[in-house]
Amino acid sequence: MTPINYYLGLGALLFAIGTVGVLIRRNLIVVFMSIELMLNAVNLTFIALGRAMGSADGQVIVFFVMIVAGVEAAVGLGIILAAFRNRLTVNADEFNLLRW
Amino acid sequence: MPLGIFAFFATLAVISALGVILQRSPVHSLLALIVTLLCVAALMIGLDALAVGLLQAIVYVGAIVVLFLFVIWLLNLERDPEESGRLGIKLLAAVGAAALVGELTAFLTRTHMSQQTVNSDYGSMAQLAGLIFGNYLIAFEVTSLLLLVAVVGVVAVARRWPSPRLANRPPTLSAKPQT
Amino acid sequence: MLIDLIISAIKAIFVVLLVLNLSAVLLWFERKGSALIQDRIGANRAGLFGIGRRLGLPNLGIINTFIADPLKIFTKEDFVPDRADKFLYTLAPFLALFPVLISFAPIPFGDRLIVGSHQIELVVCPLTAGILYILAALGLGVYGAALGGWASNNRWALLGSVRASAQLISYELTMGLSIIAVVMVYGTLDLQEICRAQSGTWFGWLPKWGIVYQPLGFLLLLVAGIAESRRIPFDLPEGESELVAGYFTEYSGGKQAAFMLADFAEIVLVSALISTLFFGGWQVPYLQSDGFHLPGGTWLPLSNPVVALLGFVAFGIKVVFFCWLQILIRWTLPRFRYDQLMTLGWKGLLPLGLVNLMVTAVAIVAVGGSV
Amino acid sequence: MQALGPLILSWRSVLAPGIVALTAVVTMLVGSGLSEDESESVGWIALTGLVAAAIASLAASGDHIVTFGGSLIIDDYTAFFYLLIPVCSAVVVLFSFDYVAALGLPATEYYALLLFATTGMMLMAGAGDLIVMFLGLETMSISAYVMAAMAQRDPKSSEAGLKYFLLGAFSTGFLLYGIALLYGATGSIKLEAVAQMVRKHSIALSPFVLLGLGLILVGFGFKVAAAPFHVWTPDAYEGAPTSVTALMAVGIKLGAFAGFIRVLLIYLAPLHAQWSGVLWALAALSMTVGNLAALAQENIKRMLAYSAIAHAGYILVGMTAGRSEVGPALLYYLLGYAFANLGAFAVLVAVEQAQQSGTKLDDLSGLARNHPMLAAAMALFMLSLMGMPPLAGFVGKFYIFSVALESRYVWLVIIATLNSVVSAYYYARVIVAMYMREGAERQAQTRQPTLLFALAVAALATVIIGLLPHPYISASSAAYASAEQVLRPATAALQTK
Repeated sequence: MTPINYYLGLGALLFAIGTVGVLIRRNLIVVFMSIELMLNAVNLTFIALGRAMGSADGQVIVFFVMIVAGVEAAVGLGIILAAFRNRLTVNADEFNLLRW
Repeated sequence: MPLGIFAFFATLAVISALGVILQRSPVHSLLALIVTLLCVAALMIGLDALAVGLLQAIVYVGAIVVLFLFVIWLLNLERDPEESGRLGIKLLAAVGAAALVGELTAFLTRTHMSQQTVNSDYGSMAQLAGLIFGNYLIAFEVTSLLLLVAVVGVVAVARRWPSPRLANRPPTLSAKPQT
Repeated sequence: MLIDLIISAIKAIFVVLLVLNLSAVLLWFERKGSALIQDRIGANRAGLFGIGRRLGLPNLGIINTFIADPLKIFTKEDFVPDRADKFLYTLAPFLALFPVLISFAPIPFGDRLIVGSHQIELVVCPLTAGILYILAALGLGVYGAALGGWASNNRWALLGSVRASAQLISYELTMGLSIIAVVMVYGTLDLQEICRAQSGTWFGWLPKWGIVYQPLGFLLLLVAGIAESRRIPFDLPEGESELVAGYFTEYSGGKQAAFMLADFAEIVLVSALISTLFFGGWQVPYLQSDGFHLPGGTWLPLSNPVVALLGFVAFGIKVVFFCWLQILIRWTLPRFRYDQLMTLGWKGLLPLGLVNLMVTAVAIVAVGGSV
Repeated sequence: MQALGPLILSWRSVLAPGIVALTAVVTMLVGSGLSEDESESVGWIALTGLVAAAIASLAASGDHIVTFGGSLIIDDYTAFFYLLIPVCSAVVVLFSFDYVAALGLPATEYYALLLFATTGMMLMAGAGDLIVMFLGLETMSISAYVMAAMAQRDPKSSEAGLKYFLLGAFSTGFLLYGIALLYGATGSIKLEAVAQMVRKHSIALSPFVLLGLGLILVGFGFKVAAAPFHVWTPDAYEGAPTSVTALMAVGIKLGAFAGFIRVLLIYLAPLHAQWSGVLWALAALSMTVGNLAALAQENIKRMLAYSAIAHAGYILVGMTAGRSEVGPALLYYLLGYAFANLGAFAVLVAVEQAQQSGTKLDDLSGLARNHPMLAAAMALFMLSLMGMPPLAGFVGKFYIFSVALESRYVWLVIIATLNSVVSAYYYARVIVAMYMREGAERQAQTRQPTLLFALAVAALATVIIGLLPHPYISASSAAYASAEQVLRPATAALQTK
């Protein structure tokens, strides 16, 4: 049996990779994918912790998180699409109308 | 889940996660994301969360990532250009990554968790349904609101308004010629 | 332990071979069937040194379909278009074929078989969440079509990909809804359990099959299933007359064969699902684990291997029948327009599926529990 | 959780948010049947629903009861926000009517999303477990992302929506991870169970709890726009349509703080020693960054964004103190802040329409001559935000600072006071521009009764809450006390064991 710690560690590592992706990438779509990666790492953490305690609450929470992720994906991609129509780019650096 | 199988999926998940953030082509990133998601699903199943692991595959891989693919097609994204400089952000990312890796070591060293034995119906659809329609009823109802928000929101933001009334309108109030 | 492993491996190989062979048979069905409908002779080339002709047998095109064509297709040049995404181009056919093949795992093809001290469930992988597994595998199937067209770097192929993926995820909803209604009726996600629950009869003669509970669900699954396998009248992703072959236009040789196999395997999958969920799967009317119990009260005792074999044959007949039905539909109906396809999916089938679900739920509550 | 007793299902806890959510659905249904020009009238439906919800909020008041298996809480704290949030949204609706038409926003979607956002805010206030709080937060945030990006033809709007969305989703990840770790440490996401576990000292200092706490602080910090997690705020506030900015500056802040205060000050109070330091830094940074950056702004929406960051800082000063005396002060402060901000944005909406102009400081030049009423109202709101006695802003600030002083956060209060002095400069700039600078002659345009009514409500509230603070302070005290009451029987039960 694999100790739960390993799962938690993997979750933390994936979360870190997602965070780094958000910070270093300029392509908005890839940035958004990195955010999905972070959410997934959290999902894995929830499941692992739930398993450690033998409670199914963690799984139910993951169920809700998935719905949130789906909603975020739909709305977020819609917003990216709207932004693209106005500026014809998905490079984060070129969204610079608003700045002081 | 035996350690060997865990190691396999975990390694694959990390490699493909790195693939998501390091590859230049969005479609390749997407493919790497799919692999990561499936690995995570497999690990979930390894943690006795069969239903949720499969739902992960259905919802994420079968629906959410396809949305990404559509948008990539729609925007006709090719390979990203090589990224230049921006040392500040990269430094920040490095610091953030270091902090998170510190957290990781904290996990691996300072916690002691073992898997408890669970009933055979642990993670079954019936058990989940019992919880969702019991303790988590309100949360479940709120998710239906969230889905409505998604439907309305996407229509509001992504639909091209066909009406001439709007087409003739200047983009902002201040852009109107001052008569 | 080892013996279990061997049994599992045998079951898996058996099912995969069965599906692949059935796909080849379907190709022949398709040729002969279309010919029948269009009043032609159909495949009749490539006899074996003229032996059949000399014996006065009609040339049914069997060698043509089963030996000559595969030989031809696998020996063709494996062509990769210039500026294609080589990696994804190579990967896509496997992404198309693999999910379809693995989705047969939880579908039972027979009842228990008792060999010595071993009780063998005639299903590759008995899963308590089998239906979710199938839906997940079908969800993966989108990527073969989607990435194949994209990687070819051909605009018609990409158009086929876009159409295919939009169509697949749209009709997956209807498919899911109709399956969920069945799940609610039987109260389980395990396909073997669902099959078992369909044994017995009403009034002594009407087999207790799912179709009786879920007639609308059956129709929805049939339509959505045909759409999932991208066949006429929903074949817009391939649309021979407009897109050449849709997302696999650029493919040749073995890779093209993989795409075509995936398509036929998907037909088999849809048929297997329909038979399992609505027509009792391996259930033979009046046959129980100890033999036939005919309506008149006569009992025809049979031994376990015979019962298992009969079940397997019954399942095979049902699957082949629904494959045949799909081929019949394919050669009878014209193609939809794409907006009609989407309208049918979202404004026709989806609301119907929801209504079906609602009615089922209310009925279950009224009766007081699932079957 | 079995520990919390049997599953109580109480309609009282869901009545007010339920009304808002149902109204949203009705709005969608009615709106879809109307033509584009008629559809603006669905605003009245939204308004009716919000008023009804505000009235229905009374149902949620009373003693502390946990319902729906710990998902929702009935108490005066919940009722306080169930009342305040719909009222604020109703004011936003009041000044949205003509603005939505003028910008050409799709009215049905606009009002439906506004109502959904309101539902989310209310759920955050009434949530009894972290997952409902999270879902409420998402409902309100996602609606707000869309509303910010809604003016499709304005590139600034979609850019604002984009930045708001990406950073919001990013912060969601942190918040969720924090919740996960807290769940791992305490075995539950029900706030009461979490609080009970946290009281045990052995768990309180495990790395899980500390990391979880930190990540939750980051997540909430993003949502309440506290520095250094504020980078999205100015852009989102400036680019979004002004009425949406009002909702973001008021409603979302209210919702986020309602949840934040409940989680941190009440349920995680035993960890005060752990989080107060972080909050101290957040508060000091928010005030300083907000006020200094606001000095340089030429766009009033952007200035108000930085001002909102600064105000988040003031509220965090109070939270840092973390004593139960500070709770009423925070609620009272939120009350004053909400109406002053609503009023300011209402004036901006009016100015934008009346003058067909933007929201630059220059656009307000000479407002006192062109629209004396608007100018007077704006001056009032600026003075209140500045903290000028006897307005609501002053009383609230004074109240918070004095509690913080009592708790010996002297340096923090000094920083806060210095910041208040600095802030006077940029608020005064607006007044100076309106009254002492000559602007272009602009003809007055339509007078909208609804907008004027909204202005009147905001102005009256700002004045009355400031001049006669006692009923409001006692209401805040009652609300906070009722929320705090949860811990006493629980601790008693724990001790008897």
